[in-house]
Amino acid sequence: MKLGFYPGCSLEGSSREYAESIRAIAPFIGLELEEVENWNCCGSSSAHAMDHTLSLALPARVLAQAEKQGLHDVVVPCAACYNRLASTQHELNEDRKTKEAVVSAIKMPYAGTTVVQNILDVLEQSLTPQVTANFPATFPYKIVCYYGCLLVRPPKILKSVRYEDPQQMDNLMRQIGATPLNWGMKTECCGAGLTMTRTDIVANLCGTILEDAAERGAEAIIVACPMCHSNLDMRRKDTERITGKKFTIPVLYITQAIGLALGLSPKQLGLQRHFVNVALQGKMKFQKNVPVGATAAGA
Amino acid sequence: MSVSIGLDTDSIAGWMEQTSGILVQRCYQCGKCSAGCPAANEMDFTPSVLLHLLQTQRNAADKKVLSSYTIWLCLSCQTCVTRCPMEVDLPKVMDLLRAEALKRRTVHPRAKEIIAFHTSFLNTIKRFGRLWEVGLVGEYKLRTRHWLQDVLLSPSMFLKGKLSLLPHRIKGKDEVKSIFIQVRSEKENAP
Amino acid sequence: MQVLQQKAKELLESGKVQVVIGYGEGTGERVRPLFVRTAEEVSKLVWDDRCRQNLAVYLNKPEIKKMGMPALIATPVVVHTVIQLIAEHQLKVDGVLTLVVENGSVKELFDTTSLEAYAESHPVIFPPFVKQEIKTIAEMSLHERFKFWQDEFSRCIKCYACRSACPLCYCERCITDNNQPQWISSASHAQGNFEWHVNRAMHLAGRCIQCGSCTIACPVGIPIGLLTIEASRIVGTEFGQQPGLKCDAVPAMSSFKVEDTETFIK
Amino acid sequence: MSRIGVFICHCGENIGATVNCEKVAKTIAAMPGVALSVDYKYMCSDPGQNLIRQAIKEKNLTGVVVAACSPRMHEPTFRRACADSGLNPYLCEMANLREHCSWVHAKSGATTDKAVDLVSMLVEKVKRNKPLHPIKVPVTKTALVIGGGIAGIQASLDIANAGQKVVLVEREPSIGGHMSQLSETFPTLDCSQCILTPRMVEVAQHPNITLYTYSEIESVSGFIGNFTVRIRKKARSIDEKLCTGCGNCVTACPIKKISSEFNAGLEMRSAIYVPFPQAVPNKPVIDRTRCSYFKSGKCKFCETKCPAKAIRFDQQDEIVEIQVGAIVTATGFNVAETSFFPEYGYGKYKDVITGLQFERLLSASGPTLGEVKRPSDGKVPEKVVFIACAGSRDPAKGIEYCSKICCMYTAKHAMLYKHKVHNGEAYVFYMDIRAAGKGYDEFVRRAIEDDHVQYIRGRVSRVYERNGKLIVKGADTLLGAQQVEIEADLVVLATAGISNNGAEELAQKLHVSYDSHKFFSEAHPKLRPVETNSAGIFLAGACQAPKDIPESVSQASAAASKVIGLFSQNEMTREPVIAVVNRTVSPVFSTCMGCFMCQGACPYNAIEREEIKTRDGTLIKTVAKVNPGLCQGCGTCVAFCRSKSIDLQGYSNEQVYAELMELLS
Amino acid sequence: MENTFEPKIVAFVCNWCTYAGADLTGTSRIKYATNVRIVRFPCTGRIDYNLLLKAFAQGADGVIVSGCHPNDCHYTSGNFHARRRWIVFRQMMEYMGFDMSRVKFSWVSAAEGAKWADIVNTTVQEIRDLGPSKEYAEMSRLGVV
Repeated sequence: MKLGFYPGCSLEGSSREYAESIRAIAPFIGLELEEVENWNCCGSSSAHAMDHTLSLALPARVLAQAEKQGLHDVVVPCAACYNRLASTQHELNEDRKTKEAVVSAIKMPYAGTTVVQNILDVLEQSLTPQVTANFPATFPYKIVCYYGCLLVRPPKILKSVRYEDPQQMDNLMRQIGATPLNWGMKTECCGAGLTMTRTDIVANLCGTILEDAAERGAEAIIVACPMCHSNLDMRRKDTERITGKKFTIPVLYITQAIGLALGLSPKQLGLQRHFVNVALQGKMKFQKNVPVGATAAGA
Repeated sequence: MSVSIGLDTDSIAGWMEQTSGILVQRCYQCGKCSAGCPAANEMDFTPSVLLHLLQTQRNAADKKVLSSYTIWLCLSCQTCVTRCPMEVDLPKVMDLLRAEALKRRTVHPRAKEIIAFHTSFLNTIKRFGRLWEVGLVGEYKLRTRHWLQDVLLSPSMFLKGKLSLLPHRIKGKDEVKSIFIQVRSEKENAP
Repeated sequence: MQVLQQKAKELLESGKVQVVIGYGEGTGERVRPLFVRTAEEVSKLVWDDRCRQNLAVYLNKPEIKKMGMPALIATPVVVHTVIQLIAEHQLKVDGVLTLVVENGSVKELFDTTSLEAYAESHPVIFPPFVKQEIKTIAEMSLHERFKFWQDEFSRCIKCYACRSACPLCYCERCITDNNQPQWISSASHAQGNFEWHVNRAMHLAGRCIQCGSCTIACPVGIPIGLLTIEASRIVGTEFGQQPGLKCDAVPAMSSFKVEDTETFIK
Repeated sequence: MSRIGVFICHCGENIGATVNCEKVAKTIAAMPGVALSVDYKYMCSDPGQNLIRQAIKEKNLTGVVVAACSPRMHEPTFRRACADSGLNPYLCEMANLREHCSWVHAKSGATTDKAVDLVSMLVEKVKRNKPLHPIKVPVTKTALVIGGGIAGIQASLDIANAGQKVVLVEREPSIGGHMSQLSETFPTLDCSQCILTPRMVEVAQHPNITLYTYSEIESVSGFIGNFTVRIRKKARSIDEKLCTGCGNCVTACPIKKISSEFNAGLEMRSAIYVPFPQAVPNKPVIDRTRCSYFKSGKCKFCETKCPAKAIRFDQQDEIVEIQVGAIVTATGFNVAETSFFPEYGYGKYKDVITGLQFERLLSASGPTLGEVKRPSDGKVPEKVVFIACAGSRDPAKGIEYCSKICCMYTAKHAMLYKHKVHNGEAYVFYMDIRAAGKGYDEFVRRAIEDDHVQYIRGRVSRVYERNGKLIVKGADTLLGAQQVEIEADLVVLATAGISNNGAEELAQKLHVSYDSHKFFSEAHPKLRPVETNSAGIFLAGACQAPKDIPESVSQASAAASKVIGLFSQNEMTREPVIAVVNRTVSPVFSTCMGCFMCQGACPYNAIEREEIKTRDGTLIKTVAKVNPGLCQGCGTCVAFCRSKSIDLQGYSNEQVYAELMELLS
Repeated sequence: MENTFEPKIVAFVCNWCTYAGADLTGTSRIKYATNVRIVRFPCTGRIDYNLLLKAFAQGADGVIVSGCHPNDCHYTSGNFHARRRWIVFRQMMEYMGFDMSRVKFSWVSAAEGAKWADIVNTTVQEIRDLGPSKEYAEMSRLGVV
C-alpha cells in the first residue's frame, strides 16, 4: 500500500525513534511511504493558542503540498499533527469564508480531498492476521494502551468510534501476542503543550497515568503520540520529583512493539533513545525457522 | 458585593455568536466540563464558571474572563466539548478568548511563560518553516529568563540524539513566512 | 406503416382488442383520428410525423368505451398520458393496449413496467418554437406579461376546444358548468377568460404531460399550452415531481413536504 | 324568500361606545330578506336571548344573525337559544363586532361601516345556510386496551366497572408492566406489588374483561365506534386450561442462563418460565428462541415433568379478530441502557446500573431479596453515587427532554438505600430537583434532611473502575464547579425514559401521530391531553411521555372516562360540519370522477371509495365518499376538487362565495 | 402629499389560529386599521384560490391569507396543503402578470394578537402605496364579443 507520509517536526527531533520505528517496520507490513515534499510544521497547539487563522493556514499548506504531489492518502503518525490536519480539513469544508481566507493566505490551490489517516487506521488495514501470522516473534507482555486526547477527540470530527474506551490499539497489540489490560486512563490528557511552561501540571497528570498503569500490573505503556511519549518518558524524572513517586514502567510507541515482534533490533527501533530503559526482549518467544523480516510486505 | 443587573450591548457573548456561531447561552451550567477538565484545579476559575461570566453579558465579567489565567491553561484536550450535553465548543471559545486577550492586552501575568513558549515556537516555524527544538528552547529561555530550566534534560537529549544542533531549513520556508505575514495583515485590515 | 397495420390486424382477429385507435387520412394534408374495428379497415391506418394529436383523449369517451377493449397507437407523450390517467384512476392498466412504433417494429406496452420503462426513456421534448415562446415570456416584465395575456385572452371565445382536446380534462361536470356559485364568469370578457385559464393551469398543475393538444386545438391561436407547461414546471422545480412517469404516483398537489418553501409567508 | 332576524348587541359599552349600533341595525333592516333587525344592550342576557326566541316564533324566521362578540365565545349560547324555539341551530350565525371591530378601532364612521359589512356578510351567508343535523354513528360498546401496565390496568378496570366490555392485550407473558418491577413507590413508600397485585388479579377475574397476554396487535381498521382489530396470540406452547402453574416444568428446564427481563438482567431465568411469582396469568411460556427443543429438536424435559400434560410444542400462533368502539393505548415506556453512556463505561462496569435495576436490588422479590448487594461481587456497597439526568436533557445524546420521574425515584433510591444500609453514604449528582407534585418536594427534603443524602449540584464527567472501586469524577457547581471525586462501590444512573420498542410500528397501525422520540402525540397539548388525532383512540400513561404512577393512573382514568362517555349512547353524535360528495340522478350519479386527489389530502383517512353499480351489479363508476365518522370538517378536500363535487357543510362554496360578494358589493 | 386612498382588504383566515389571534388582538385592545374584513374558514386548507380571484374581480385592493403555523394546524396538515397550493398559485399568477404583492400570506397563531394587528397595518400601508387595484377589475370590460 503506497501512502503519503507526513512525519511532522517531533519525529525529526525529540521523537525521531517513532519515525525510525515506522520506517523500520513499514516494508514488513507492506507499507510504502512517500514523504510530503518540503512540508512545514502544523503549528501544533501553539498556533491555535495564539491565532486561529494561522492554526488553519499551516496545516492547510501541508495538505495543499500533498495534493500538489498527488498523494491521495496521507498517514500522520504524530497525533497532534493528525488532529490539526483533520480538524483543519473539517473546518475548511464546513466554512466557505474561512476557506477562502486560508487559501489566499497559503497562496496554493487547496481542494481538501486528501484522506488524512492516523497510524492506527493504517496499521489496522495492513496488520492483518495473515500478516502477523508469520511474524517471527510475539510480544507476550501485559500492557496498557494509552491513546491520549488527540487521536480520539473531538469524535464528531475525527469520526472516532468508542471514543471514551477506544479499542484499535488494544486489538493491534492483541494481534502481536500482547495482553492489553483494562484501565482508567486510556484517553486522559497528559498535559501536552504545557510540558515546558507548567511542568508541574504535566507531571501530576502523568503521575496518575503511570500510577494507574503500574497498579494494574502493566509491563509497558503503548502510545501513538510523541507528546504523550515525551511527557511519560522524557519527563519521567520531573514526574517522580514532583509526585514523589517512583515509576519504572517503560513507554513504547506501538510501532516499536510491532518492530520487536518482527524481531528487529532495539537499535533499529530507536529504543536506546528512551529515557526509561526498555528491557523487554527477555520474554519474547522467537518461533524457530522464521528468519527475521521473512514477512516482507506481508508475504 | 452586589451587581446591578443590565446587559452590555458590546459583550463578548454577542460577537461570539455572530462571528463563530457559538451561543454561550446554551450552557445550562451542569459543570460537566469543569468536572472533566485536566487543568481545572490550576485555573483561577473553572470552564463552566467562565461560560457563566460570559452569559452575564456584562463588560466587567468579560474583562475578568479576558484577564484570567484559565484561558491560558486550557490544553485543548477537547474533553469538555466531547462530553458537553449542550455541545458548547469550549476549546473554540478559549481560542477566541486568547486571541482577544492578546488583542486587548489583558494577558494574565502568570501566562507570560506560556505565551513566551508559544511565541518562540511560532517564531522558529516562521524562520525555518519547521520547529527547531533547540531554537525554541533557546528563545524561550531568553524570553523567560528561566536559564536553569531543563538544564538536566537537554544534554541527555543531545546524547540520545533527540535534539539536532542545526535547524532544518525547508525549501518552502519563505512561503511559510509569507503565511504568517499574510495572516497578520488580514488581522490588521479586519474591522 | 405496414407493420402497424399488420399488428392491428392480428390484434383484431385474435379478438385481443375490439378497436384500434389510430390515425387515418383526413381532409387536405391533415390526418384525423381513426377507430378501426375490423381487420378489413386496417389498411386505412397511417403512421408518419403528421400524427401528433393526443389520441388518449378518446379513451374515456363513453362511445369509445362501448366499443370494447381498445388498442392505442401512441407517441411518447401519449404513453405519458396513459400512465397519468392510470395514476389518476381513470384507466386500468389492463384497460388499454398501448402500441408504440420503434425503429420499424411495433411494441406492445401492456403493463406498468413496460409503460413506465418506455416513458422513462422517452421524455417529452418541446419543439423549438415552444422553447422560444417560453423564453420571451420569461423575459417580460410583470406588466408586459399582464398585457400579453390580457390581449391573448381578449380573443378567447370560451369555445372550450382546449378542454375537450385535453386528455386530462375528463370531468363530467367542468367547474365552468358550475353556477352555484359561478366561479368562472360565463360572460366571455377577458376577466372570465383569465379565471378560466387560471383554473385550467391550477387544475393541470403537476398533471399536464405537455402534449400541446390544447394549443393545437385553440381556434383563435392562444398559446394556452404555455400556461399548463409553466404550472407543471413550477411543480417540478418546487416539489421535484413529474407527471406521466409512474402509474402509482401520488398527486403532487394533494401531498406536501414539511420543508416546502415558505419564504413568501410572513 | 328567506326571513332573517338580525340582532345587534351593544355588549354594554363594549360595542355600543364605538359602533353606532342603531345605525347598523337600520342599514341592515333595509337588506332584502331581512325580516327584523334590532339592537339591544346585552344579547347574551336572558332577556336578550328571549328576544331571539320570540322573534323566531312571531316572525317565523328562517335564519338568525347575532352581531355581538366572537362566535368562539357565544355561538353555542345563541344556537341553543334558536333551537329552543324550534329553529335549526345551524341556521344561526354570529358577526364578530366586538373582538374584530369595536375593540380594535376607534369610534368613527369607518368603524360603523365595517360593522355593517361584517353583519351583512353573515346575513348573506345565513340565507344560504341549510339546516344541519348532528351525525349519528353506531358504537360498538367494547373497548380495546393495549398494554397491561398500571395505566392499561387502571383504564381497563374503570371501563369494565362502568359496565362496558374490555379487551386487554399485553405483549409480555404477564400483565403488570414496569410497576410490578418497582420496590416501593414515592412519595408514600408503599410497596409497589402490594398495591398492584390485587388490581392484576381483579383484571384477570373481571367478568367484563377479556385478557390476552403474550399477544400483539396485528392490524387495526375502521373508525371511531367501529374498529376491527386483529390480535396475534403468540403460541405459549402450553395448554392454559390444563396447566395448573405448579412450576415443575420450570425446575426441569435445563436451559437456565437466560437473563431475566423482569429482573432487568440481574438474574437468570429458564427457557420455559413464569416472568415473576405474582404473574397474571400464572402460567409459564416457552421462549422458543432459547428452548433447546425448538433449537435442536431434543430435550422435552418439561413435558416429561408436567403432571398435567399441558406442554404443547406444536401450538401455533392464533389470530383473533374483534370489533371494538374505542381504543386506549397504554404501551408504556422503557429506560435507556447503561451501554448508552460512553463516559460512564459503555455498560462494561457491572456495578454501574440503571435505576430500574436498582429497583430490583431494593425489591423484596428481587434477586437479592431486597438486600442491597452490588452485582459484581455481591458486596454491600458502602458508597453509592446516584447520577440524575443520565441521558435526559442531553441534546448531544439526542434526548433534549426531561424524563420527569428521575428526580423523584432517585431521591427514593437514595432514601431506601440509607434505610437499608444505615452507615452507607449516598451521593446524588443533580442539575435541578424537579419535585413538583403533592408531597413530592417534602419527600426530597426528607431524603436530604432526615436521611442525610448528599446532594451535589453538577453533572458527572466520567466514571471508571479502579481496584474494585468506581471513580466518579464530578463537579460541585455551587462551589465554583470545583472538581469532586468519589470512590464509589455502586453507581446508579437515572437513565432517560424512552419510548417503548415497537411504538412506531403500533402508531402506524393505529394512524396516530408520534413525536420525534416516538412518543405518541395527544390531540391537543392542553385541552385534549388523552385524545389522539384519530377519533376514538385515546392515550394513557407513559406511551405519551415519561410519567409517574399517579399521573399515569389519572390519565388512564381520564381516557377511560372518554371511552365511557363515548359508550354512553348507542349512537354517537358528531358536529355536522363535514364534507360531503354530491350525489346526482343517473346517468351521472355523482359529478365526482374518482381521481381521489382528496383521499391523499385528508388528514383523517375519512375519504373512502364507493362503487356505484347498476341493479345487476355491473360497475358504473367508483366515486369518493366521506366517512362522517372520521371527517373533522377541515375542508381541505373541498379546495382540491376540480369538479367541485365535494363540499363542506356550514362552509359551502355557495355560502363563502355569497359572503365575499356581499362584502365587496 | 396626503394619500387619502383607503384600500379595501379582505382577509381569509382559519378559525383556530388566526381568527382566534384576531380575537386576542381585540381582548388586548390593540388598535389597527379599519380597512380589513375577515372571512372565517375552518382551515387554510379550505381556502379556494378562486376566492382570491373573485375578491380582486369585485374590487378588493388587497387580500390577506392567514392560518396556523406549520405543525400547529388544528387539523394537523391543512396548512401544509394550503401552503403548497399557494406556492403554485402565486407563481402562476405572476406568470400571468398579476402583481402578487397585493396578496399577503402569513401564519398568525391564537397567541399572536399583536402580530395580527401588525400584519393588518403593514398590509394596509403597502397596498396604499401600491394604489387601487384597477387593472384586474377592469378586465371585465375588455374583449366583450
